[in-house]
Amino acid sequence: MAVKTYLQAISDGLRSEMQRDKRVFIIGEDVGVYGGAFKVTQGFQEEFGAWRVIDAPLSETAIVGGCTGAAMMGMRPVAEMQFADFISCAWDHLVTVAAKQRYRAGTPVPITVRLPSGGGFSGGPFHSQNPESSFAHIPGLKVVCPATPADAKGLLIEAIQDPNPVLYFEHKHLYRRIKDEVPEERYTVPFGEARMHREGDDISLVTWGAMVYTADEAAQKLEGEGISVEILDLRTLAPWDKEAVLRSVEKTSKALVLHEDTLTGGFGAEIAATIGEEAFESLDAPVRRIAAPDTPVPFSPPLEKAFIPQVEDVVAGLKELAEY
Amino acid sequence: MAVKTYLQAISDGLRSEMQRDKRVFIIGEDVGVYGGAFKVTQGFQEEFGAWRVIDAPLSETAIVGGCTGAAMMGMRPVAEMQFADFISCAWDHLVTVAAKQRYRAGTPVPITVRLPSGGGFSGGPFHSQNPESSFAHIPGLKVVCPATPADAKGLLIEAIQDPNPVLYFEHKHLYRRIKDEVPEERYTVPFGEARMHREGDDISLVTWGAMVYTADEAAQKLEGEGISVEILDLRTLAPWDKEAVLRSVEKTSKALVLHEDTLTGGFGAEIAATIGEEAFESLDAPVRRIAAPDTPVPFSPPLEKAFIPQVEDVVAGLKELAEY
Amino acid sequence: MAVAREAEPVSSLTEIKEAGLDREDLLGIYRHMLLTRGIEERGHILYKQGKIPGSFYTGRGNEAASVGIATAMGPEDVGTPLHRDMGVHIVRGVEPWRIFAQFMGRADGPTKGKDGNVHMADDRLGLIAMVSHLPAMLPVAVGCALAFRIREEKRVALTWFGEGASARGDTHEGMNLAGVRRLPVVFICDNNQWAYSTPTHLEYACEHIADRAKAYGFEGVVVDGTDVLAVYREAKAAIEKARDGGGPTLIECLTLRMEGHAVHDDASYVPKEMFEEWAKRDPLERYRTWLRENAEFTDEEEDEIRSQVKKLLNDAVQRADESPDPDVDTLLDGVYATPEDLDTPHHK
Amino acid sequence: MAVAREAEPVSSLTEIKEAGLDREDLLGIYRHMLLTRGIEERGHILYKQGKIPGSFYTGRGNEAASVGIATAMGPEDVGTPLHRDMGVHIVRGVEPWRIFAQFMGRADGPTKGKDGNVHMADDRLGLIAMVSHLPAMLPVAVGCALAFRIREEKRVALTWFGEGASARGDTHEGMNLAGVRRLPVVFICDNNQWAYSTPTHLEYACEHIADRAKAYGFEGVVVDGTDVLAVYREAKAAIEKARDGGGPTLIECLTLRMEGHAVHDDASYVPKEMFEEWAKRDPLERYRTWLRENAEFTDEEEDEIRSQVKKLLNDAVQRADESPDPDVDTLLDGVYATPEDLDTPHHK
Ligand SMILES: Cc1ncc(C[n+]2csc(CCOP(=O)(O)OP(=O)(O)O)c2C)c(N)n1
Ligand SMILES: Cc1ncc(C[n+]2csc(CCOP(=O)(O)OP(=O)(O)O)c2C)c(N)n1
Ligand SMILES: [Mg+2]
Ligand SMILES: [Mg+2]
Repeated sequence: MAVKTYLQAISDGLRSEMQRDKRVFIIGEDVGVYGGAFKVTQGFQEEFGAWRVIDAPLSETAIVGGCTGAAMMGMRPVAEMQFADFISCAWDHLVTVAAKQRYRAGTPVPITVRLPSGGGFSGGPFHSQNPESSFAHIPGLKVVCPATPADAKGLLIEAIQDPNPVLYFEHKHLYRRIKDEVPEERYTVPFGEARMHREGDDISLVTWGAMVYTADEAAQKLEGEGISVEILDLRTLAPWDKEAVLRSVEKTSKALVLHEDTLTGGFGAEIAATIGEEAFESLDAPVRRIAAPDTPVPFSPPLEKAFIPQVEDVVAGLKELAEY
Repeated sequence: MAVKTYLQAISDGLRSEMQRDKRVFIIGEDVGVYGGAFKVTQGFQEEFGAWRVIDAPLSETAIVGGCTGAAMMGMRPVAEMQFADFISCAWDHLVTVAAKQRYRAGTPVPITVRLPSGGGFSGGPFHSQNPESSFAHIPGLKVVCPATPADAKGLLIEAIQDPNPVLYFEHKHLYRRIKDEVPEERYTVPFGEARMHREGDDISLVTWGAMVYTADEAAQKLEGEGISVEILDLRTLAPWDKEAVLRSVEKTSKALVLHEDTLTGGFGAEIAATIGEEAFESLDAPVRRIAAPDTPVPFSPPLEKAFIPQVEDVVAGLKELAEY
Repeated sequence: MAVAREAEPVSSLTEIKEAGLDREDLLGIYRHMLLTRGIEERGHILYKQGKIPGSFYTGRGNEAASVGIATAMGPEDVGTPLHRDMGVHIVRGVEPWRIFAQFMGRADGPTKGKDGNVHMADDRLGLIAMVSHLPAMLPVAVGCALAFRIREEKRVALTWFGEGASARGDTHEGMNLAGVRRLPVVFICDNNQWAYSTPTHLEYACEHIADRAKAYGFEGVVVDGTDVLAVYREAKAAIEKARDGGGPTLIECLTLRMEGHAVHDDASYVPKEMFEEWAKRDPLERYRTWLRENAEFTDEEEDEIRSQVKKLLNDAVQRADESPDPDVDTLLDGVYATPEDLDTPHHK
Repeated sequence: MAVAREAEPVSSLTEIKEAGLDREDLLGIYRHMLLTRGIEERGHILYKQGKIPGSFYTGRGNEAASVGIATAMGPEDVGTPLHRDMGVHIVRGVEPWRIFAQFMGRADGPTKGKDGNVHMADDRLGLIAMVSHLPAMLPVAVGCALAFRIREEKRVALTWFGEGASARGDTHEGMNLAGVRRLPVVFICDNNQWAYSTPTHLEYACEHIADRAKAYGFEGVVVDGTDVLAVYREAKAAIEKARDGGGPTLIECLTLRMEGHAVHDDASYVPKEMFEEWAKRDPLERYRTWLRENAEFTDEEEDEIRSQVKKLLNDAVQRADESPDPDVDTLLDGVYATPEDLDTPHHK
């Protein structure tokens, strides 16, 4: 199997869906001639033409609202936000129209919004955010956060074929840093099924996105100390795989939830609350949450490092749990 | 002390601040000549003139963005959303500018946004929402949800004098239904201090807004059955009074969190997760959450009734906990 | 200094025949306008009877504008009408009893009780249900037009917005995208001079909303929204222009909102004389006179249409009232679409 | 068919004196332009040396526009400059070393390492720090103007936006509110012909962005953004008009973005000839020639200014580099303002 970067896997998945399905088109700022700020759609306009790879005006509302209308007319739009942060400018269209149209009026809105998210390279407060929790709270939206190249491809194809609005968060810090085997053929990864990233017996660590790798490093460090950590990569937050999480916690009896988004009201709270409610009798320790502190994402490298959960933070949290 | 409706208390609080402090002005759709969709600012334009009670164009972004600028120039703007639901149109300005300007650039943004929220009268999906959880997740914003007339006045004055952006959710279903004593003089209710609505020994019920009354009815019903429920009215979600909640749970050893917003990723998750994490050793039962199901707010009365948590739902939840 | 063209009234039967309407169409228009008003009047009664939960909005005074535009739409065209545009639903053929069921929140309303008021549409008739947030459906309609353009279909999207909603960013982003890409979309401003209690000079500072079309690179036209035939003719021209690749048009229909913003509002902020003046230009009355003067409209014809409409409404109210409340078990249904939902011709 | 007025170049020393600038001001402008370019050139070097984290943006080609506008501002006026408007910070008097410290994310940058790039401002100088989201600061500036209007102060707010950002709803809502209420605000469109890789015809479909002013009930003017004196004159007129209660003006400064969108972008999508053509109109060179031809600008004067600026920059880079990284303990500081933060003259 070919080894590909996370970014290449996204690009490949998108290209193959566009080749297979004429209803799929992409619209966003600078996605055409320039190939996108991160070059995910490089070469696409040559291949598919300017009406399937559309350079939009600087108009997030028109992009997302426009995708909604096109989807209602039978297209399968894929919108690219230049950075996930800018989705705040289309919040209304997602929560008001796309999320509710099926329930209210019976009209499906099969759109995919691609959101380059996450920090780690001094992007500052507006090019580093992880706004997935905000959307995971809105009934009617689906939220996807792949961590591996193979999932990035399979989940993107699933997002495009899903009959609902899907927010697809692609973590910028994984784009070129993470490489792995990706099947050539078309495949989908179903929503709502966590990936067992690493099996273990002592503590369940539930996470997603770039934090999977932070978790993994922490787990490796603790291996030597005889602490066996099971890592579940949720892959999708809406829907999220409650069963897999509860199953794991019932086995290990301890849980840590880790995310890069800020702590208070982050989606980790939902997971921790659910574990606390539904696995109460299995728990041998409080469910711990590790997340970014409740501040905007700072720019300066030392501040940003202190902001994003680091391997040491996770190691410390796991140890605390192990000793509990 | 005079007895006033919740609505009158809000109106009085706002008027007295405008009389006291020339920097305070109000801007919103139809707040002037018409006195606001709910008549909170009735008579204000006559009293304060058209430049302190400003009928804005139908432009939530200009209203909130404009308040941000005016606040930076030393004013104390109060924006009225016609319904809380329409704040989705100003999401970007709140999370991008108002919430982050102090941290990034040192500039305080003392604005108050008044948000008539909540369901119970067939307002349908766009005139019934309780979007407070979405904002409580954003560092830099404060979120206020008064339940009583006295708190409505005191928290509004506190919101206006607070040097930060404050989202003030006023529950429409309480406007004219709830009457109580309200002091005539100026006073403030501090943020982050829960109100002990009812003392009890067996279960802690944590809630806010209109659900305080649902909780109260449920507690009364259970009194006869020998179940003693303590009700904490949080009053503000950001900041929220963790200490008071933990103190109560340490006493009762059981907790139920109740809110009108939808369940998954709602702010109840944060509270439940925190109790689970910090009062783990005190808990004799899982922390239960009761909230609206994960759907838009339906219009038809029987559907809406099934959607909004009812006294019976709370009674059932409390009984389950009591029997645990 | 106006920038947009101001449309003339339609002068004769010949002129309107050239614009594509024969005498039967003309009577159909009258019937649709009568039905539009009748539905809203009945709705008002139902509301007073306590049969309509929540609030209740009408488009009284806007019947010519909504019917005129919709009459000009082709069968494959799509539209996103708003709360003053009942006539669009009527012309596209929604059954009146379903509308009453919608008002009453019943299981047979187009939204099955999930939403209320005219927040509804039958997508099989080429309409898309509005949301409250104004004018969020405008960029959505632009997206429909984008789909038509991508697939090189000769279809047009129509979208409505009030002069109040013209102040929102959605209006701008949608029109700008449509202008830049010359998409087949027609924008209709229902300028009824009030946005709730807010008068036009507090919503915009140019002379006509239609003047703004130039800012987006296309044409604007102001039309008397009480003149159904002038509205029809302008809409027809704009729609066919869009269909032929000529890009968008912005049509501003000038009317007065003849009632309060919604049923609870007595509109005391509207000067009485304004109502009096515009009452003289009642769109139904005006059209009736035109038909009599230009199309030999007889008493018998009028009586027949009136009694047909009356019966239709009586039956509709009754049938709607027989529709049950939605089953509480449907509360959780349909938040997410299933693949089968996409099993429509559109989505192949 | 253009709607906006197209501004003429400034012809003589007499004319510019009438517009309020004496010879010393003119040399000051040159110095500010030189400093503006110098800071960005040094920034580029620092970036290549790995001393600037994240990305790096410049306003090369926009020095005349940013300096010209800012020179016309009064001391009590406020502004929300963007990422191509370094000249505004310079004219208002921010110390260059603080800008370098900002670029490098150091503790002495105006944002103390919390934000980067030109996402900064010193509010004591009447400037407000931009956010990334374009053009969110535009409605904020309108709000500043609203405060001035409410308090009946004779102050003006200035706000910048790119021709790309003109497509966003914020532009529309802000301008509309300003037009309706005739607020004292001047809108400046930095039209540098590219929005990242997107050319103007994909961002707007009218001839000039300034044409849109009419849609909001005020005047628009297009000015050659490489001509600092024409920019100054137009800005001065617009600012004083606003100050005198004449309402907003939209000034469009036409330039070319002379580099990539940011340091990583080679701008290969921009036709070479375009760069060549606009290189001939380099704002600094152009102004230098004007000074020589119209104001007897001597070699000695020029040398002196150049060496002053050079020394200033050398010192500034060094001082900035001595500034420490922010203390990690400051991570949690300042998310919320305290009452003491409001202890400023503004907030009494
Ligand atoms: C974004 C948004 N803000 C506020 C409202 C509340 N609201 C409902 S109708 C209305 C007035 C609309 O005026 P206009 O656009 O002129 O339409 P009209 O009702 O006059 O037909 C307002 C403010 C809304 N629906 N959407
Ligand atoms: C709302 C928003 N969407 C996307 C971006 C990403 N972005 C940064 S600069 C830019 C191009 C801006 O073009 P223009 O407004 O012409 O300003 P210029 O950079 O050319 O000065 C884009 C798309 C942004 N900053 N804000
Ligand atoms: Mg109106
Ligand atoms: Mg540009």
